[in-house]
Amino acid sequence: MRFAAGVDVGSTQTKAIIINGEKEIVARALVDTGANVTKAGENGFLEACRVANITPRDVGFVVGTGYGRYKITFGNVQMTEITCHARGAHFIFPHTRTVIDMGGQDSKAISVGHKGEVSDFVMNDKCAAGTGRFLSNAADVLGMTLDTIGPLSLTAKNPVKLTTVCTVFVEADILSHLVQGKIAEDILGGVHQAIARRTISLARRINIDPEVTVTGGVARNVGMVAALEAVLGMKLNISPDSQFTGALGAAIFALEKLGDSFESNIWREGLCK
Amino acid sequence: MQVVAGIDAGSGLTKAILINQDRQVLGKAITKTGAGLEAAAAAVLEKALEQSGLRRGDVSYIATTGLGRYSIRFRDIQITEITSGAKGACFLFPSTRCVLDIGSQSTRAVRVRETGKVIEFKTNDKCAAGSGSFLERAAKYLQIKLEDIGEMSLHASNPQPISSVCAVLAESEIINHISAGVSIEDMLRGIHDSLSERSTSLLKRVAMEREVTFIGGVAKQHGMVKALEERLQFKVNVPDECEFVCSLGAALLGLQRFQKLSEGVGQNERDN
Amino acid sequence: MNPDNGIDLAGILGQAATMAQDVTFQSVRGWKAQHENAKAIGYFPVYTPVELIHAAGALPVGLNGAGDQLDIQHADARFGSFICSIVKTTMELALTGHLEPLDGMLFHSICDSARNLCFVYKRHFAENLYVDFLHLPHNPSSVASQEFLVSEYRRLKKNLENLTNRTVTDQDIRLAIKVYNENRRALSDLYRYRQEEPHMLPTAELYVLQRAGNFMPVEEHTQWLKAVRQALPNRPMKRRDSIRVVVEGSFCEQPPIGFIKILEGAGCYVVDDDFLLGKRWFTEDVPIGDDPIHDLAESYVQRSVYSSVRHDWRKPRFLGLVEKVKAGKADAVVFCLAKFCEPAFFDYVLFKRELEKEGIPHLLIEFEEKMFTFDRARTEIETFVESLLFE
Amino acid sequence: MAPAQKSEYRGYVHQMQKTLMVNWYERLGESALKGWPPAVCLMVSGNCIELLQAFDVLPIYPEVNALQLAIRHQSLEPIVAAEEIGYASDNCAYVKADIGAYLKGITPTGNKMPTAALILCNFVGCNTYLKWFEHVSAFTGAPMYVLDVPFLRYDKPTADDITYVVKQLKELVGLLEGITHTKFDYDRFKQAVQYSAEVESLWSEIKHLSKHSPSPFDAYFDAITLMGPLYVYRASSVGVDFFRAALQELKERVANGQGVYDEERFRIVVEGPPPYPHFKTFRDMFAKWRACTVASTYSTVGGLWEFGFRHDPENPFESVALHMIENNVTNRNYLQRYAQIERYADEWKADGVIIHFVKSCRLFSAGQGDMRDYFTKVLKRPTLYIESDLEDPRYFSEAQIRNRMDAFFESLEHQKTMANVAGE
Ligand SMILES: Nc1ncnc2c1ncn2[C@@H]1O[C@H](COP(=O)(O)OP(=O)(O)O)[C@@H](O)[C@H]1O
Ligand SMILES: Nc1ncnc2c1ncn2[C@@H]1O[C@H](COP(=O)(O)OP(=O)(O)O)[C@@H](O)[C@H]1O
Ligand code: SF4
Ligand code: SF4
Ligand code: SF4
Repeated sequence: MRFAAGVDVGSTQTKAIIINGEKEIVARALVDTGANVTKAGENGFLEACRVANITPRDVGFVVGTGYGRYKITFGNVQMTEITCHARGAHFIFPHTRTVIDMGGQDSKAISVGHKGEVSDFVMNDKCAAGTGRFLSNAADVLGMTLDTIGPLSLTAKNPVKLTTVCTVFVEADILSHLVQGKIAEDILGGVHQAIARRTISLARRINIDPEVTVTGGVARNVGMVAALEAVLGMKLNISPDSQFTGALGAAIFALEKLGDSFESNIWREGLCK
Repeated sequence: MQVVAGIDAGSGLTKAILINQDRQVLGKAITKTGAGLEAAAAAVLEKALEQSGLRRGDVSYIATTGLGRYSIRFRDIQITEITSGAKGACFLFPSTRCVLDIGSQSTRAVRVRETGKVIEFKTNDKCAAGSGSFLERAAKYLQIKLEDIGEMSLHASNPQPISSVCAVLAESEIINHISAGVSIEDMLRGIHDSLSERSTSLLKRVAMEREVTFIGGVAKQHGMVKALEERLQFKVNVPDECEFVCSLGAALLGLQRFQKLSEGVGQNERDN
Repeated sequence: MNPDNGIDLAGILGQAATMAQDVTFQSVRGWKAQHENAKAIGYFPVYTPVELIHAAGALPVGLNGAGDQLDIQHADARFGSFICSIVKTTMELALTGHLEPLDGMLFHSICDSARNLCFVYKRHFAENLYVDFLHLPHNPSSVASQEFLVSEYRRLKKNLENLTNRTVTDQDIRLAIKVYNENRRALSDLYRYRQEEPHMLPTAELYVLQRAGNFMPVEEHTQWLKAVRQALPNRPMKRRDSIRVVVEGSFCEQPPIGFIKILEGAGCYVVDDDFLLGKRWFTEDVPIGDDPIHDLAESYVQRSVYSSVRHDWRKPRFLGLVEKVKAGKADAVVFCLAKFCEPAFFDYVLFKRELEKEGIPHLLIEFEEKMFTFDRARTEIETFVESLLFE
Repeated sequence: MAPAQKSEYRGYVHQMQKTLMVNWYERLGESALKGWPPAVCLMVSGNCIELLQAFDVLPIYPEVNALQLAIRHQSLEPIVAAEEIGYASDNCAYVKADIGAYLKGITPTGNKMPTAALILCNFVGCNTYLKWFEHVSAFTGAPMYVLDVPFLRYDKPTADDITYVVKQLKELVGLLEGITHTKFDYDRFKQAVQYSAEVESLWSEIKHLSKHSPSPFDAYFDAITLMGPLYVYRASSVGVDFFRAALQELKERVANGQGVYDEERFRIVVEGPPPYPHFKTFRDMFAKWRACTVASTYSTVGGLWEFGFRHDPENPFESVALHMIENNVTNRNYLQRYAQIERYADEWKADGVIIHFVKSCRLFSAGQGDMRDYFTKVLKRPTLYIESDLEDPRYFSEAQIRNRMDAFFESLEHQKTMANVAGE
């Protein structure tokens, strides 16, 4: 069998995907990136190998992507997550023309061509305002988990207005809403709306042509998806593998680079115990 | 006896202090703010009264300060935490000319007169960078206890500066440092160094004069105090119980006001 | 709208408050419905020769951003980080079709952001909107600058004539100068009154009253102002323990009304300000002579109020500020600067230096037109007031 | 990933440039010591060096000083010093660096700088200049003259615009006579204008050389090196000699098929000033992809000559006025800037446009989002938008910018490959 892998070392979580020669996903792995980026990449990759029940040496080509891609020592090639997300999204939803990626520390919007190539993109700059981290902070302040805030936000009746989308200051903002007796649903409704608006306002810098696919970890949040759909006024593609989109794109590139050969030209002995 | 209460209703903690006409502290208490600002204030006042063996009826005047100062309806006057912090700091260290207050959300530099009256002040409000929550996140991220930060930072051998202006993005920098093998001590000291750099520049913007008194929760961290002193190249004053500085200041100002009022000066009508 | 003698002060103020921030421009629509084929010309702050617009039979409409009435959703993509809010909201208003009642839009050489906005406007809207840029001279010491401004005004006049399809006579302009002189005088009256009796006329009220004038015929606005002035002394108002301050730096982007209220609530009497400066930019009446365009140009060069976007190196602006403080018997200056307003923030440095030389206390507060919570601002203003009140 | 390429060529031109700039700073140092010749502070954009040259007055360009500080990683200290006396973190950092350096006595060479005999604020588009020079005047006590140049609000300047500027130029002549105690020599002025015209022809020819592939020089990074002499020496024979030599050298490179990169992979147009504090890092990001800048708007702040404008010795005052009003990028309106970039992209055969948003500079950056919109959506040009600053080192986020640059070039590469596939 031919195998290729994509490893996406994100700021928050590391994702690894292994596909076979038929471009079928044979393994996924999700680990927290934590403090050691190099280790995170390795762990993700090894975990995926374990799931696929193969050894690292069976993987012919590895493309590293994501914010920590330069720290991937065992990868053959590195590519930016922008290119990989476009490719991955196009693979899952071939009619994708726009990708909105919402990750832990940044969000981006990508215009995708008919073959999955990037024709234009924008990213938020320098400020973690309104990103996935913002959501986790909001969840923390309210004493909830990431899994629950999305669904709960859907039940908001009178979403609050937020003063700031600064990921740090939002804590105070939420607290002051709590103090004023606002209920968690409405606060969360406000939080999701604020991020959706901000993200779409960023995305408007490129052409938002349908179909629009949302990728990244935040796409797992149903509240966020609903809020985005409300602001945009259109349906969005969401895959259960949304968070793996970048890794998947990388894996597809890896398979292409691997061509017809099977074996890695990089010695991954260090990873095989 | 005249008893004046100062209550500091902060976002995290609510503190109360009681003083008499000779500015002696009769009692103090602290509690978690929780959701009800006013309830917390009432509770903490009760606690302080209990401690000093007094009853509510003994209190002649109540001054509130802090974020929730307006929410406490049983107050007589409200004062901002900047004014009360300066007053408190000057009471504890009468030669204070500048007060540096680093709390969880903001950093403030205040220049004061001998009396504790504020002459000029500056707050950082652009970004959460350079304030206590930055440290809280760092602690969380590095999986260490907040209380240990100060001590650990003292043991740095080769501090690594943090350049990012954003508390969140600084985490990525922290990660980079860690994966480059930088020790946690060096990193913490690096954070303290960057914080003291920012604070120094804030102090300079109010035309810094000595002595400087350092208050706010971050002043509890010895490493921060040391970093600050190294940058300023002189010693700073740090009160033992920095959490009570604002409530003390409020009580002192309340006392002043109360005595004035008893002399028949007009009511200050700024509230609504 | 015509107030009779039984002046309904509350009614006028209420109406003004509604109009002040109406981004749907109801009153402009109403005016256009009543005046067949008449045009409405919008203008960006600060120094617009509204007299010329009026003389052309058009309604000058002052655009001071959209306040907190509009969520910026499209303009961010055109004007990104580090650009002040008014530029974005002015863009947003146009992109979202709010400016449909307007037939033209004027910009001037006040700052780089506003200038570039003018040309971005041209790219997007020039098809249905007359967009023009006036270069106001920065070198008033040169005799050439007045001549130049005359030529610039003549050019504008011609463009307006084309747009409105009528000839503007000198007599039209003289009449316009006259009605605007009256309006300015009525406004100055209120300013003077507030300076003397600040507790009788809260600034938030004066502000909306002024701002409503952006959207109505100047003659009617003057009547409002006069009626209000007449009614004021009879109000039951209480004196408060506040300090007297001059507000500086809000000449272009405007703070939210809530912010102005906070300023007063936290213990300040505003005795002079530069809110909506465009309404009061001549220090005296414009003379009415043989060549009215020349009179207007000369007034700009010789008799206009200083601001951070007007350059006259014959007299530094910081001296102007000190004069203002002294004339208003103010205790302090509160700088209310719009976030990212480059001209205002630069001037702050020299203002501050001069105020410190003079021993005048001052405070800097940053605002954004779209902000809606004021806790921080309130704390800072209160602290400042406390620093002046407590000894 | 392709190994990073060495990008800079270091020719005779560079040495000569260095000597010229050192000489200039030495003359400034001398002026500071002896009080003679008098120096006048003015802005690079649309400068009227011809008039100063006619009086033998030395130009001080505060921007050049500021950028020198930034390139040498010395800009942060003065910036912080300026912020401490009240400048806002968002104010143009050029100004802060310059004022801060003055307050702290820092100069780019360590030599003393002369106090300007006149602060000549040639207002050419940038409103910040007015503030800047007002501040310099307030801090140093030097007298100021604002030479107000009407913004180019239509395609062409009006007759009134030109009259206005010419009148002020003549007032300026009077001021310069006062400073130098010499009578204005019209013939010397004409001669200076004549030199400028020659330099401009040479410079323009140089700029057209980058139409070659591979381009013999980088029209952003290398062009900046050549810009110093363009401002300081344009109106003199020294300038003519320098640009003649530069043209010669670059022509030889073209003849030998030498480019910035052996194998030029991408041709780029850059809009906006460079991040001087991270100049090298930024250049390396281009080099990694062997991307050569073939044209840039920043290289036209001093003057826009590649489309034909020359100073005219027969009408010296009018042509100086025309230069100031119409022929430098800072006084041209935004839509004209769009057209300029598009013309570059088209005639210089670029693969894409990179817009460098500079936080300090509203003149360049206010509206660059719209520019981006126009290029990507209307013209369908691959366009990258990145943000940092030209003077303040704190606003350069290396990882983020690198990421965007890489993604941009990845997509360009992809598009090129596919175009090739389609073409085959
Ligand atoms: N189960 C979940 N429900 C909702 N959101 C989630 C969930 N898991 C992760 N997220 C969000 O996804 C983010 C991480 O997204 P990811 O695309 O992996 O980011 P990065 O690539 O920057 O690490 C987290 O910050 C979190 O907000
Ligand atoms: N025991 C402690 N040890 C070290 N640091 C502390 C401790 N307690 C609080 N801090 C620091 O002080 C900050 C809170 O300061 P505080 O003045 O109480 O803030 P505020 O009044 O704004 O709520 C925290 O963010 C943390 O960084
Ligand atoms: S601290 Fe907040 S506002 Fe500042 S950069 Fe970070 S997220 Fe943005
Ligand atoms: S607020 Fe300031 S920066 Fe913004 S347009 Fe007005 S003058 Fe220019
Ligand atoms: S704003 Fe731009 S053009 Fe003006 S001085 Fe600053 S960097 Fe130069």
